[in-house]
Amino acid sequence: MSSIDNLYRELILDHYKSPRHHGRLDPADAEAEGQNPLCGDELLVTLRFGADGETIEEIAFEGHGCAISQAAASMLSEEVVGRKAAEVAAIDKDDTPLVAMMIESGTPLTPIRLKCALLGLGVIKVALHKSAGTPLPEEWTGIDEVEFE
Amino acid sequence: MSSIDNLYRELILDHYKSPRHHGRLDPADAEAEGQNPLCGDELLVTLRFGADGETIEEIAFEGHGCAISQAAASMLSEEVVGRKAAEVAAIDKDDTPLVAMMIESGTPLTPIRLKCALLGLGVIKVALHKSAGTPLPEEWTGIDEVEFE
Amino acid sequence: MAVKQNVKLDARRIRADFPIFEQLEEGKPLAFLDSAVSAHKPRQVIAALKDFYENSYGNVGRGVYALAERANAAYEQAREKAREFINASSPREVVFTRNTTEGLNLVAYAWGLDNLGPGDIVLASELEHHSNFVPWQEVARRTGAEFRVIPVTGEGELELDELERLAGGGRLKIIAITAVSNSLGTIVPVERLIAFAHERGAIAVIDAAQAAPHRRVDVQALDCDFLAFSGHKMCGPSGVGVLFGRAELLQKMSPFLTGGGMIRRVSVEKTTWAELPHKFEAGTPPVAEAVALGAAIDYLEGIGLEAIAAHEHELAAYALERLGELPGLTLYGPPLERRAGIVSFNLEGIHPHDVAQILDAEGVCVRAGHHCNQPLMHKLGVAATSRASFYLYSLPEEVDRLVVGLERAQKVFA
Amino acid sequence: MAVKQNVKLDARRIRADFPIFEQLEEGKPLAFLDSAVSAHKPRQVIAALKDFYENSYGNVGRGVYALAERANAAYEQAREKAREFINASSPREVVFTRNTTEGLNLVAYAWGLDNLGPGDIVLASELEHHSNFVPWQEVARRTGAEFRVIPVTGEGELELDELERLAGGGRLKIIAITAVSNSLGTIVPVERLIAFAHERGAIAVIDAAQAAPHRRVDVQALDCDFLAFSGHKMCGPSGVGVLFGRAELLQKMSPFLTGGGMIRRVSVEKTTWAELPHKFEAGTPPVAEAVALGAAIDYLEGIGLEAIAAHEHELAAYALERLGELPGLTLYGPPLERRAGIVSFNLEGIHPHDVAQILDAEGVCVRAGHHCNQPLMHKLGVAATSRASFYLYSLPEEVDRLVVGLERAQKVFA
Ligand SMILES: Cc1ncc(COP(=O)(O)O)c(C=O)c1O
Ligand SMILES: Cc1ncc(COP(=O)(O)O)c(C=O)c1O
Repeated sequence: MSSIDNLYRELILDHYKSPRHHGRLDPADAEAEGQNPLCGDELLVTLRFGADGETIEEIAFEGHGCAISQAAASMLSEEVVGRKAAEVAAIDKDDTPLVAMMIESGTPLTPIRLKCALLGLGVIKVALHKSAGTPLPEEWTGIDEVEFE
Repeated sequence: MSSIDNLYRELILDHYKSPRHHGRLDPADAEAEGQNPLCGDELLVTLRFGADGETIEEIAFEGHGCAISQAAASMLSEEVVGRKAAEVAAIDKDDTPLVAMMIESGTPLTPIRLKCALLGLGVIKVALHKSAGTPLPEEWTGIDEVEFE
Repeated sequence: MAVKQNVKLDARRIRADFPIFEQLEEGKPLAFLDSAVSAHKPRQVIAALKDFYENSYGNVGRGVYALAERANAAYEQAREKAREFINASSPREVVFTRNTTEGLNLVAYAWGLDNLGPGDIVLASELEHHSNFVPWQEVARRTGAEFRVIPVTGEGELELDELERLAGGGRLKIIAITAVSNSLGTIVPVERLIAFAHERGAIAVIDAAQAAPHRRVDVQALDCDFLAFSGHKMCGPSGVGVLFGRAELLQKMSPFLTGGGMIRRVSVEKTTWAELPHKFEAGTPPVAEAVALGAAIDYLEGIGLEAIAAHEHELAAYALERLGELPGLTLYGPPLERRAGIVSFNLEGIHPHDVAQILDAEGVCVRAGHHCNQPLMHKLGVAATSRASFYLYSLPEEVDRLVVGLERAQKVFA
Repeated sequence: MAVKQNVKLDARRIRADFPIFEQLEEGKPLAFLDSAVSAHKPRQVIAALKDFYENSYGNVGRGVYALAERANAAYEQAREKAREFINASSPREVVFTRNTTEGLNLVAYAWGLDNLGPGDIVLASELEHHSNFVPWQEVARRTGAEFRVIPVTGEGELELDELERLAGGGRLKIIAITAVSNSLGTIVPVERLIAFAHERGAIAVIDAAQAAPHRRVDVQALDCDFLAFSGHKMCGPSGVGVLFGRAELLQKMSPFLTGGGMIRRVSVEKTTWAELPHKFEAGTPPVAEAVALGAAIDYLEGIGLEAIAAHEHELAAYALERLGELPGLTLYGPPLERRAGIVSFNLEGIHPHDVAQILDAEGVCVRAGHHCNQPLMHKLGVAATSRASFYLYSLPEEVDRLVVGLERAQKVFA
């Protein structure tokens, strides 16, 4: 299989064409927006906590971007429902579903495409940081205070 | 003769060690000061016109700098006495005594040493410009208004 | 394809000068259609760099010894080549910068901070690259001036009948405008805007990043006040650019960066500035890069800017024709007559990033993104486009390979 | 000469790496004693440049295709090398600039314009290079802050007991200080000044132009807020430098240059900035130069900064000894223990320019002038000095040739 067919495999294209958890929650307990300044991809994430105030009960994404950024966000959103804020804030990039899948297949994403694939994770972490005070990934440090109102 | 002995020949060393027209005229009809920003060499020139208001009757230099800048100024000062402001303002760099001598000897000054040798000419032209309205050499344009009080 | 000019370059021969094309990407020869971002370097330029470092390297304007004289002479000779390249009237008007961006910021800071204030208007356009947009926006913010933009049509041409309205109700102080759009290839009638600025006592700053490498630029014919371009987009090295400024304006301006090499006399009480252009070149300049830019200018002039423009025009014509045949493909930008060698497009349902990734697997390099033109993308109603851009080494068969790659992308996403 | 360290470099072998030393100047091998102005380049660095242009050239942070990924990776790898070189805690704190001068100006503008005002004190010293003097003087003028300087002793060491007085009667906001004097070689106790600044809530900016190439610099051990140095003085290419800044400060600061590559989102209404360090790298960076600087860092680390410092110390000791024997020669600067590999001097009755010219005829390159240190020259009561400065490729016999040349100068002017 060529590396292109490997990257644009059925599963990724399916998430791209039919993103899960798509939309916007209103009201929401947490919200953040983020861009990939390289390509202009944008994501808005909204989420709601369960009764314990820390378990993610519902999450929704909207925005636009390449197949990788959208599929990665969609796949990740399935992962995070039912998990605690602190746990999600600690997810390593290599453990997000799309990134992990590519590593496993032996053709990891290149650094530039990795940025696409991690936009969703970054925005979720910013949302959790703002609502639950969890730590930010280093590359987003300072961004939330400065950029997001 | 080596190029060093050619450059530091008797005549130049003599002008360096015993500069002609050295000092400062007070009062003077024209005055200007200039630096070579590369090396910090500085010259102050003062001069007086004759009764016609345009013939240089007396000139004096002071300042500090390398043998080339000081000797060139000294040699030039001998040349300009008795000449009209407009004439002096039109002197080409290659016609100043030290520069011309080096060209003739087949080892013209390098561009950086040329700047030393032309400091005197530049400062005289600025003084004439300020007092007699003669044109400035291009490299001094704008300098007089900005730099000299 | 019709031959538009009787000067004609031989792209295949030129290509042999560029070592980068000796390699294969993904087993295929490199179809590099991204020269608007940065151009590759002929061996003449690389050799000039190497030779300078090996034989003549030194700092400039400082040393008395022969090696320093040689370095200094090479640097000033490069300035003279740059002067001639844009027909500036004096080397005093040619400042070496890092790139276009720095040149434009230099003007925004050194001219803008002292000359703008509340009630003044700073006018750019929706076509501008961020580098000719954000600096004006920022200096307007700092000084209280008003930042306005000339809108563009759906085809990416300036709506010039808006000019009067935009320049009204305030004091127009400066127009900052690109000569060629990096996203759409639009050739902007900058002469008209420069004349408009001057009629109102304003100055005109031209972003020539996409013009200078590809077509003849003459600052005296244009009558512009400032003009900036980058070495790396014209076969020169990274790390060097040129800012042209009218001597009269440069002289009156405060310096931008201060430090070594740009002073006349320094003391705690008062510091004064060196003559032009050194006043605007603080610190050790990109000496070797300027020298190699001189070699790039020689290289381009040896081929001829007119021949380069004609070659790119042919390629743009061919690309518009071939791409126009693809179903589901949207082309952006003006008609061919007013377009440089740049073609932006989108494939329905496929993000440009994905398009570029699939093209890469075919050895075809295009740019995908907002091209540092977010306001323009906003106007076009897209977040990004794919863009193919041509240069003197581009070949028509690379357009064919682009089309094949796009068809493959459509298959992948079918 | 006593061996001061057990690490010892072999300058003769190192010299073979530098193509410039293959040529003869005036029929003699080059005795290059002007490395404080700019250092020569080993073939490893020149080869890195050539290789990058021939095989991996591309712009950074932009392209999706493999070539762009490769260029971007090389650029970021160079950043990582620079980070390690100065032990910054994150690559986000490492900004590529053109040179030291630009780095210092960046801080003066982007930190200074927003953080200084009337009543504030900006403190530099009489030792400073113009590049760490004039930017502070200028930003003080623009903001109404007061610019003060720490005086030096006749031997060129800071009069630190003046600190309290200078910092008093106002709000000390910033201390800008060099780690090593480029004129006199003085090693400045910057740790003490940094601690002093921090005790008073001020920040400390270190000019490491003469330190980073020659001795180990550790920004975490120093605890400085900003630190700048130049690639060209450390065997790297011209056109690239490094500014270290504490992330916390960089984050809070406005950007300096604006344009492509440093934005997050641009619109007419509002523009926001990219993450660190990209926020401070507007426009196309000196990509190839940064990559080659990475190669220079590898080269220096392969030899060891400690061994380089020890070698230069030996040469300085030998030069002080030999020059001290010449009648009519005045030496400037501190005692050997607090001196880097730099020796400034004057010959009675002979201007440094003439000294340098006569030395050049012997193939010996020294710098003559004010070394961009006019306030210091003023303090020393001279207009200029001659200066010999050493680097890893310098040899003791070059000191001997210097002495022979000086004797010749004395004969010419006798
Ligand atoms: C101490 C010091 N600071 C700053 C500079 C300026 O360096 P650059 O010209 O590379 O900006 C120099 C070098 O000339 C220097 O020696
Ligand atoms: C029209 C235009 N202006 C400005 C720039 C900025 O050029 P640089 O990144 O070399 O500063 C570019 C290139 O990206 C451009 O295309």
